[in-house]
Amino acid sequence: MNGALRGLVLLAALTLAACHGPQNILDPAGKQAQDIDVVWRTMLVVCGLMYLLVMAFLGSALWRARRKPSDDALPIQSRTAAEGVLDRTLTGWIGLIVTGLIVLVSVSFLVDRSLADVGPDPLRIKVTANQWWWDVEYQGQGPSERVLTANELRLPVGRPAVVELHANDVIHSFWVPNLSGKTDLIPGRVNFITLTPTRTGAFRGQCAEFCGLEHAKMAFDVQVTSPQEFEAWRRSQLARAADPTGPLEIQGKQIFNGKACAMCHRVQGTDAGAGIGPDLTHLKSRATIAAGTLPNTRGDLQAWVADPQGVKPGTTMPRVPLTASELNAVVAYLETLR
Amino acid sequence: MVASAWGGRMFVVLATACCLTACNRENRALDASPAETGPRAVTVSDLYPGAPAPTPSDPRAQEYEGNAQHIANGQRYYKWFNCSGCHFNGGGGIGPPLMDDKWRYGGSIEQIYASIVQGRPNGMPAFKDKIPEAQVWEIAAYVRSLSGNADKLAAPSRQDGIRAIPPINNMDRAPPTGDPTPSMVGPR
Amino acid sequence: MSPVDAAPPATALDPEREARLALTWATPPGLWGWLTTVDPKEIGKRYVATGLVFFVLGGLLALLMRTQLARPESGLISPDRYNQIFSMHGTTMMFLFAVPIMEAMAVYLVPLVVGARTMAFPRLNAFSYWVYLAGGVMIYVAFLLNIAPEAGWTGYTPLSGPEYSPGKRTDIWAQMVTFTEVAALAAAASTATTILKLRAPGMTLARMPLFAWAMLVTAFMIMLAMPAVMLATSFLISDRLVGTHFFNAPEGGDNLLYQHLFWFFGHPEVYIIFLPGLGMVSEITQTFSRRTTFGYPLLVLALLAIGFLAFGLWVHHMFTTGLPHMGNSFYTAASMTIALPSGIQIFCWIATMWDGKPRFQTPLLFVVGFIITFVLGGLSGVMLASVPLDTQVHDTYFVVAHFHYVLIGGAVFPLLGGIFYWFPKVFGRMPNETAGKWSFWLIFLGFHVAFFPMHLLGLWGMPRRVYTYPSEMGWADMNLLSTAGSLVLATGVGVYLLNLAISWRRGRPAGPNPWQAGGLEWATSSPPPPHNFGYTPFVEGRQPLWTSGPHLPLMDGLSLDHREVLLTTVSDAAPDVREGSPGPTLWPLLTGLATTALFVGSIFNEWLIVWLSIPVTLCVVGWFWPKPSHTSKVGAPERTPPGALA
Amino acid sequence: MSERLVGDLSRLPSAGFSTHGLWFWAGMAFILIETTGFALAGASYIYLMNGADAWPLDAPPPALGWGTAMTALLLISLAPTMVLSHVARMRDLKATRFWALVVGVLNGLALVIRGFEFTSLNVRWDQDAYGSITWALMLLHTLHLVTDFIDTGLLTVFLFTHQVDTERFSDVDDDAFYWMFVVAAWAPIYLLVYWAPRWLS
Repeated sequence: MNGALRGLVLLAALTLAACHGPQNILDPAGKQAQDIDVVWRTMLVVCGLMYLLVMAFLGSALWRARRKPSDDALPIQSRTAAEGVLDRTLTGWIGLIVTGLIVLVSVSFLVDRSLADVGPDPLRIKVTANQWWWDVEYQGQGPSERVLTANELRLPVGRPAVVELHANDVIHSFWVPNLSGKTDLIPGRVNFITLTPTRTGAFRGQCAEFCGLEHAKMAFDVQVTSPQEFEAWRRSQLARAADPTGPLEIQGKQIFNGKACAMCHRVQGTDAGAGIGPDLTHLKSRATIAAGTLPNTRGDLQAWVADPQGVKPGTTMPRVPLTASELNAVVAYLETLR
Repeated sequence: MVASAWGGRMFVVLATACCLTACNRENRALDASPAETGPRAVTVSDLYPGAPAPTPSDPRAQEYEGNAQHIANGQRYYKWFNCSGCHFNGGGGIGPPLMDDKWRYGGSIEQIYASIVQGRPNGMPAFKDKIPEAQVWEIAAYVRSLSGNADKLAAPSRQDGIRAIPPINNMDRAPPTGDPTPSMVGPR
Repeated sequence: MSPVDAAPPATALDPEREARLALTWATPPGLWGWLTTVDPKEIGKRYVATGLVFFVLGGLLALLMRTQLARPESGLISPDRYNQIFSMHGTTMMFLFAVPIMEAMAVYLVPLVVGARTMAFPRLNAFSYWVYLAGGVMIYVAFLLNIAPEAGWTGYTPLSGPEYSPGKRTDIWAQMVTFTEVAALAAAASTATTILKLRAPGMTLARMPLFAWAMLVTAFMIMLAMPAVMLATSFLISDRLVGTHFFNAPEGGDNLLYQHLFWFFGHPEVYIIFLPGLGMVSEITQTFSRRTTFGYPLLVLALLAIGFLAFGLWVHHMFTTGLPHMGNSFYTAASMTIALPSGIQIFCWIATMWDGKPRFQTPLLFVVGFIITFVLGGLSGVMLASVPLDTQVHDTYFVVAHFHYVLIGGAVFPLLGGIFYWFPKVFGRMPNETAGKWSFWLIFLGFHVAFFPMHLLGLWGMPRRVYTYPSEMGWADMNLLSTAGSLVLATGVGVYLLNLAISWRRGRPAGPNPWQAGGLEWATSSPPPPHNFGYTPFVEGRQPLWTSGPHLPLMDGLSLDHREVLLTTVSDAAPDVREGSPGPTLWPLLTGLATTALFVGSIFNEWLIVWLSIPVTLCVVGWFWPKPSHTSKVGAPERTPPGALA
Repeated sequence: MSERLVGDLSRLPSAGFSTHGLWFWAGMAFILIETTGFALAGASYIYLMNGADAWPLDAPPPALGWGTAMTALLLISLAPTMVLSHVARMRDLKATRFWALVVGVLNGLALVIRGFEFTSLNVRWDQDAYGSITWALMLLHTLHLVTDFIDTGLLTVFLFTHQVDTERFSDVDDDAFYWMFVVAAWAPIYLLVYWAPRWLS
């Protein structure tokens, strides 16, 4: 029992310390997550008190047992002297539970209402989940203002973003713990979630509904920046891919378009126009590749293209047979997609 | 005790039997990369329309043909690589139907593989280099299942989508007959 | 020796009479007897043993997972294998261990607890066991053949559907669920009827032991909840086998329909698992506190309230699916309401100890461990009931921690306590107390070290059902701690089972009532004779052996040479009718085999459902083929039987 | 020996009807399980219907003729069933044999009509979700028609071939009760399958 008590104290200490992390419920960086954090803290206090009361009662029962003479006389069957006290305590206990529940239900209900409130002028983003990556589309005014990216969300601080959630294959769940709770992406349904970041920084989201083989490696990055930086990023994303200039890069582009790569990927402004895998137009502007699995360095990119199945066994990207020099050229080309 | 020993032996025998039959059908080769040597056994010479199916069998055919996972992957690639653009969901359109028993270029998985890799006259493009071999084999396995020729226990039923074709695993088997009249080649 | 202990066992009265009864009710010797027995004690024993085997198998799978997760980016187990392992772990623990073993405890204990000779439908119990065994064997054979389920124990569509789960893996899972459903429903029907109709005279509803109450509510919950999952998996398997569109959105299907159906079963399932545990806790607390349970009527009401409320909460498993906010708030309130009956129960048990003279032997230790653990799990359950908070912690390790606190704390601890408590009754030998205490402390501490850190992991953002995690997430230390705890827990379970295994042969002889308990099951010898009780006990209070002192009133008149049970009225337990009870028969096994062939065959060819239903029908016909009637055997007076219309 | 014998049970009757016998409770348990099954299947139908833009999705509603004939037949069969239950409780062997035959024949007739019903549903199970759930409801009910047909048939055979005592009469009574359940379960299914697509399309 002491172990459990110590555990509770440990929990309280750890949660109050609110260790920072890119994917952490206890480190809210968005309005919604902060609201939910209020529920969490209320719960922790109310439930913690209740638990201590139960443990105190249990402790006193155990303590009384120590002082009693151990006699094996007839068991107690008639009404005992203490039963009046117990009856009254039970009534109080029921009252306490009911009060506690009313408090918790009310707090929960009020926060739930506030979560439903979107706020003015929201940014509109469409996220489509696939096995096992995230397709992201910023819906601007008309097709020319549309930004396509993958496995990364850029958000301006302070402005609500309404994310429209779709799924292409199985059920996934969209979750950025630092910003808000999670919402499922369900084939045949459209869900929405609102994110209102309150501080800049890099966060991480992850699929939270089991979705098959690589569920564990289906993450995405969230970059919360100032509105100016966000706008600059948005403009840069609208640009088409620049033509490569170096001979190696040009060769890489040819291989990319001539081999299997272009069957699935899109690089805007080139012949590669398929939408089955992530849009690669500005691949190098992202922090990670393979849905948050590897950092976006040249070495990791090379490793990923050379053998995706080695990094994410079962992923839908096949191992494309490339010679060492072809691989080198393709990666050089990908490095130009900024 | 005797009975349980007998039961144990029986169990082993049964399990082995199940294993042998289920092995290929249920195997999940996540890292699908067979020896990438090109369409070895399939030569251009015997790929005139209406050829019977004398093509020597490719060892890889066995691996793909009756395997549930490979057929399912093939179904996915069929959608992704827009095979439906010409063949529709198997019923045929610009390209020939894939659900009937007519196979102009042979209906064995090796021949279907060759058709995809090498392309065919009158519009079927060659996907050599465009689609890695393992994926071509998977598509071929799926295409073969469309005419009810795959192992019923490995074939999928419906897809998650608009119903275009009856459940594949409930289809009647349409054994490939080839098309005896070469003049029929081309869009109908 | 206390006066209670001196109560003469109702069996040791007349050796010759006892021998005649034992002959009438005996299971034939040898393999034939083993296959044909309908004695609930025989079936209950092997049912519990099989359940424990699956518990160990599920536990070994859990250890595999913990080994994989002990360090980040571990390459020990491939994702495909890992997914099968966790699906098998959940499926095993929920469908092959938790529900069946609780039913199994009921099969053994309920007739003894209510003072009956056997169960209401003994052949149905035998059938239930065979079907359950077949389902469990099937899925483990599939696991060895690499055809194990891969979509979790919940099998959500479309991941489990025809397109995303190719091959037979999910078919086998779905059909295994059907196996365990049939087994559970058969056992539940028998249990409920036994409790309602076979109680000893005088055991009115108000005098019924809390264990019987818990099993009665559980049996009804099984009958109301299990059809939902049967429907869900039937829809799923027909989508997979004959191309129906129940869960195909573009053709009018709906993936949430699966979730609704699944959780309409799945939530009550949790209570189905832990209500029997509550019954065991009540019995143990009472016996070892040397005091009648405080607040008996409240405990009964709480059981009924939980059973009722359990059917109104399923949506709280679906708070993140985007259902309307107002509806969700209703389920928040409903889910939290269940804290009230649970809180009252906890109070009553502690009050019983507080006001009694508790003896801290192993079973009561497990009850104390249960209270410490289960209350924590209950409180994290209250947290999960809140929609906003649930959207954060849903499908994270916080939830994993929560339901292990509830299920291990709320069901496995009482079960281990209960098995220890009734072990001397079943085998006539005492389990070793020192080893029992060791096993308790290892299990208790190992459990908390294994599962408490998971709360934190969840809050730190670790989703459940991941086969690995990146090292930079900072989850490694807690995962390692958790793995260490799981090893201690496993050691504890090992000590516990070893203790039982050794005590089974070498334990100190127990005598009829080693704990000086008050229930009817302690009024007969240990182990009980085939006919349970020589005379029909007559009940005068809630704890017959305590209330009636050394002289338990008895009734005579049931046939000695034919299997005969006494039916009493539902609420007052007044003697009503003597009815025949079937003897050993092969039909339950044959019907079980035919049913197995039907279920397994249907996975491979839908027409086998039609063809293989013929042997099933033949077996059922054989089962019910009229035997020489009971009336003609006992030559009872053919008066107007009760219930006949004039 | 300190035994306290407080009663003698040997004078109790050896069989009872309805709630006094065990098999009645087995039947009740089965009915409880099946009612839940029917209710949830019906709820699934309504759930899918509410989620659809049009109902039926893409098919004409089932032809009314055979389904209505089925309803009529089942309703008519209630009368002999009640008579059967009554004469069984009276332990009137001759009348029980006769009415059991009548009920059995009506049950068999229902199976024949059910065959025609399947041909007039106007939709296949693998066409869309409407077809799937319609077939599911129909199959679920057919399963009960078949089980009761086997049950009634066997009991009728026993009535003619075996010695008939109170236990057997009680079985007949329970079987009659079960048939009433099968009829009652048909009413909502008939409304859902045949009329929901008409009223709500």
